[in-house]
Amino acid sequence: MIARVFIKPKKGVLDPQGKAVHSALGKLGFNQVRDVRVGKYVEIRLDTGDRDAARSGVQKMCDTLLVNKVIEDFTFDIADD
Amino acid sequence: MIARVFIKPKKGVLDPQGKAVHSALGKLGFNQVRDVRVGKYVEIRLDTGDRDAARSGVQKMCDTLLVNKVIEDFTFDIADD
Amino acid sequence: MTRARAGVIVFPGTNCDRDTYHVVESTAGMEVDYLWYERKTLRDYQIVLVPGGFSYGDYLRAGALARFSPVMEALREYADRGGLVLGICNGFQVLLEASMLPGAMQKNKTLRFICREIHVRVERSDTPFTLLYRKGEVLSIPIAHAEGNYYASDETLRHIEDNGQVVFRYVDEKGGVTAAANPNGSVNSIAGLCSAGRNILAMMPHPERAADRLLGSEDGTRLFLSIKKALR
Amino acid sequence: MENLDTLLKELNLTPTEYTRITGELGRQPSLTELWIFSAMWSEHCSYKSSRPYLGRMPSTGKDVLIGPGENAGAVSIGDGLAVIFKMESHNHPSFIEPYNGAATGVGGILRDIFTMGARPVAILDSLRFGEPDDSRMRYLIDGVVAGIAGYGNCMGIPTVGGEIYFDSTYRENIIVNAMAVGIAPADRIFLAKASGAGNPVFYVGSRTGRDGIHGATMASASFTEETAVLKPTVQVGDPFMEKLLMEACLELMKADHIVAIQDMGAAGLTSSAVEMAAKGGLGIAINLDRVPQREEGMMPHEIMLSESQERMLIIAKKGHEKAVERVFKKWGLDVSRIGILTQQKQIIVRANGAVHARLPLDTLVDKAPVYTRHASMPAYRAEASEERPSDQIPEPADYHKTLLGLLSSPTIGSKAWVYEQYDHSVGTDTVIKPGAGAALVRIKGSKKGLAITTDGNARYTYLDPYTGAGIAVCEAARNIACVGARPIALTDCLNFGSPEDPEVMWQFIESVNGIAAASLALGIPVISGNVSFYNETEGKSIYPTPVIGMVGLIDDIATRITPGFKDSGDLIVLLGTTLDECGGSEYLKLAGGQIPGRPPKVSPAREARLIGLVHEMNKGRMITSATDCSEGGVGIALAEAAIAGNRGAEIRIAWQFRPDRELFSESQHRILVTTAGRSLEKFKNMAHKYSVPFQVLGRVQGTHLRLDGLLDIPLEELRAAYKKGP
Ligand SMILES: Nc1ncnc2c1ncn2[C@@H]1O[C@H](COP(=O)(O)OP(=O)(O)O)[C@@H](O)[C@H]1O
Ligand SMILES: [Mg+2]
Repeated sequence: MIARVFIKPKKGVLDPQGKAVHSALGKLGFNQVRDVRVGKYVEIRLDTGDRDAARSGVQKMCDTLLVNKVIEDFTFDIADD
Repeated sequence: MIARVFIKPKKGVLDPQGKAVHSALGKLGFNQVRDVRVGKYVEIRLDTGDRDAARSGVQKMCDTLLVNKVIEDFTFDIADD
Repeated sequence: MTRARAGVIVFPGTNCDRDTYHVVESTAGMEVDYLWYERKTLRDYQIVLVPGGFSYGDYLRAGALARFSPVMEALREYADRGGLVLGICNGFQVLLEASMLPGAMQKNKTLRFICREIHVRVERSDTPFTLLYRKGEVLSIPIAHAEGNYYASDETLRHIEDNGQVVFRYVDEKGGVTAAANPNGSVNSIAGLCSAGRNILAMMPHPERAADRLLGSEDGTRLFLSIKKALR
Repeated sequence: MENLDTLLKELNLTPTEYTRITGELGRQPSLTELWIFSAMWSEHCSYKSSRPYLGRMPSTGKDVLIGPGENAGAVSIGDGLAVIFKMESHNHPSFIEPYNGAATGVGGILRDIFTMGARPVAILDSLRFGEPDDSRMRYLIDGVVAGIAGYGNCMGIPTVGGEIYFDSTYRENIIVNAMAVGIAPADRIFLAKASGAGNPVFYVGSRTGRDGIHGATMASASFTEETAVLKPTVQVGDPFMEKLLMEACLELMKADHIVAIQDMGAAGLTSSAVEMAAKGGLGIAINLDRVPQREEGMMPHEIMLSESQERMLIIAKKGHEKAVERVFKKWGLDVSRIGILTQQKQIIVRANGAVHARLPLDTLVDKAPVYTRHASMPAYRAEASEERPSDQIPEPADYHKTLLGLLSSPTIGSKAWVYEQYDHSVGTDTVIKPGAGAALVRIKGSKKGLAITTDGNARYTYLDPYTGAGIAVCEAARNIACVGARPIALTDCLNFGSPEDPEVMWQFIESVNGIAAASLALGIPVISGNVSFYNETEGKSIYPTPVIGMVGLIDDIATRITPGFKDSGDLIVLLGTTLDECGGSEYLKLAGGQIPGRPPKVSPAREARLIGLVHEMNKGRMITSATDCSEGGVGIALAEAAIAGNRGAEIRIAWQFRPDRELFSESQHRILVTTAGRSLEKFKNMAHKYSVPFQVLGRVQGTHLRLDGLLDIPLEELRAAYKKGP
């Protein structure tokens, strides 16, 4: 199984990186961009065939380590290899 | 429209972050983890209703700015707001 | 009287351990030991310092991986019992990730590492770390970090301000809080924060780098002397 | 082999070299063997074009403990300590991937230092970019600076200085040189010389991947479309791993467990294994199955040639295996016994139960080809006139504007935007921080300090390589003297185009001669160095760019000198002679953009007298500040001293020639000093004794820089221009 975790700055938390990317995109002429948020992408390859176990495992990894909930939000999905 | 870009270190390219996270997860008792890659997640909100235009726009953003193709790979998807 | 005993925690990737050790020993005249991150007890120490550096390479988030080290368990207990803890730079980040202090660090607003002399104002002189400073005094101390942009939710912020937990604030030379004098974008220009019980202090500036006239500033010296005095 | 030609091309070996290999071996080499030859015989590893000349540089001295040939050079600094340093290039990797290229450049040079048992105490970086006005160049600049910061900061070693120049010659080939300086007990320096057949060979550090497999060959070829085809996997630095590796090595070295150690740099396991065994007159047998690997299915030649970072090869003492393993395990590092030293002078490489290479070491090392390349003086140099290029520049109508223009030019302006990204205060030893001519790093536990600088003006070297290279040595020595220290040794990094181009070869030889003459005259030995050829793109080479890294010693750090004006009323004195020398100057560039003519003249003998004078005056505590005159001449030196000291000055100059030429001439061997009025007579006598011309220019005073009707600029305006940044 492979889990893909998407982490981004929480709503309301300033995102200096997103702001910088947004302005750089503007300078390059991409002017339909309304907003950019930059976060982290974590890909986890798991040795298990049990999707539910995988799901609860990844949820726990996010809760304990991967995400700092003071400033970050996350979602994840799980797919077969 | 909202584009989600997933960027990760290319195959074969050393990923010190992924390595460190992998070993930390191991120490925390998550031992079904085979591999971890850590990359970037970019969420781009676009002022357009045209999915094809959005797609080619985001592709170009990745090519010119968001992704360092010497060491990174990427994929993206596009969804309605 | 036996000399007070200080411990300096060493995580893999810590790199200000030797600087901190040196200053605590030579300036505050304490006995100092390095405390390896796998250590499980801190009973023998009167003060524990969590020094700067890049614990675990600062990978994922600064301080995120260090917080799971065995010594952190011991540190939490130690602090709960009222033991003095000083976190500097990466130490601050570790203490935040360990939720021993509220809030979180983000990348500097410039998105760059910044190494520079800056000014901070002493907001409280009634902590064990700042006894020998005057409230309102402006200190010149270097910073050196990439993730020192302190964030806390409005609610938390109100709480720590009301509680008087802000110990240092970034200011200009004259002591004014201005946007230009805030090097990294921290909310309320917060540079240093203490716990509700005042026994934990965490700060981004490096007082150990400002404790010698040769290095340009001695403004950090009294922080170590304060600790010594508090322990007497 | 059917497509031998293609393979040889890929490996950057010539058909003649191949014939030589088969001749030496008396047979055809295996694939693995051919790869090993390609690495060991590459320009980068064998110095086949440069070796005949490098010996011209003086490398001995009474304090020199280790000269060129080891991982780095070492000089005794008393108190049982040695300073160990070297500089190295990482130009091509940084052009391909600026962040990681620069980062791994720092990682590599740091390994060279701690490999020898020294704890690194300082990093410097010498950078050359194209003009910072297009987005691609900005990307390279930002990436390189961030990469150096990313690595050095994480290691906790202060980056205390360096230089950065901008010139269109580097548009397609940037220069990234890094220097590292360390301190070790003089009697515990570790070498890469193996000894003791039967001793075990350990691999420690990161795992091996397919990173930078073509590294050494790539550094030995020009950039062409084909380089892209080579597509090596880019090396990514892991400074965290290196920090652990450094602490582990230094811990291991406290006891007597090892006989030799070498980092795996260019050409990875191949060169470290071959060089260590060859230096010891022994052989080595390694089993690749025992090499920790990050990727699956790696071929023997891939493992042998990989340039994965943060790895070391250690020859341990037999019986001490456990101790070695214990230390590396403590630091969480991979450690594996991969081989053994043998009596027979061969390298034997086994994998999967088969022997993939069995090569005599002398063929790989001593019998590597050496080329006496053809050299000829380039036309531009032969035709350069002695005519003063400044004759072509009209006198500025507005000196104010000209001075500010120079002060804010990217090459002269403040580099704070660079060095504030570097942790320059970690270690609590950086007594003079970046911003002065040289940095000063104290040695805890003594009164001593090390002054460190890098210098090299490639415009001068282009116009006249011999002169330009000599100037680099003199300027470095002057920068050291200006902080109150005495130069003790130097390292160099020689960045040039293709040695197969006779004009480049001429530039190279002339530069080496220039360095040799200057260092000999100044009595400063060359203890280490690095040659980087093939800095060209599509046949166009960069300006010849030799860079000098120099270390000086100050016995009592309390006697250091800093550049800023100190006390109001101090006299401002110019030591040395100003000639009408604007060739190759920043002023000329600002005025016209052309760089014809000749560079300023060089005289190491005059430099030696100047430095001697400053040293003696400082002993008598007569100097309150010192700033060397380099790019931008006296005009800029005055402005810099005023800005640094936050003090104005009142200047009156008895012009010898047109004021702009005199103010901005880049004549060498000049230092601007200040002194209290009462010292003047003594000062004059001493200058006379050293035959150094002496000219009182004015006084430290007020908050403006005032110059005799030509200039009246408030300090804030000077500072704003200086700090503007590119
Ligand atoms: N790339 C760099 N990295 C670190 N420090 C730098 C760099 N470039 C310049 N500096 C510092 O900025 C100051 C001015 O540099 P430079 O103009 O080259 O000085 P000088 O002309 O005296 O040699 C020096 O202290 C130098 O060490
Ligand atoms: Mg210079």
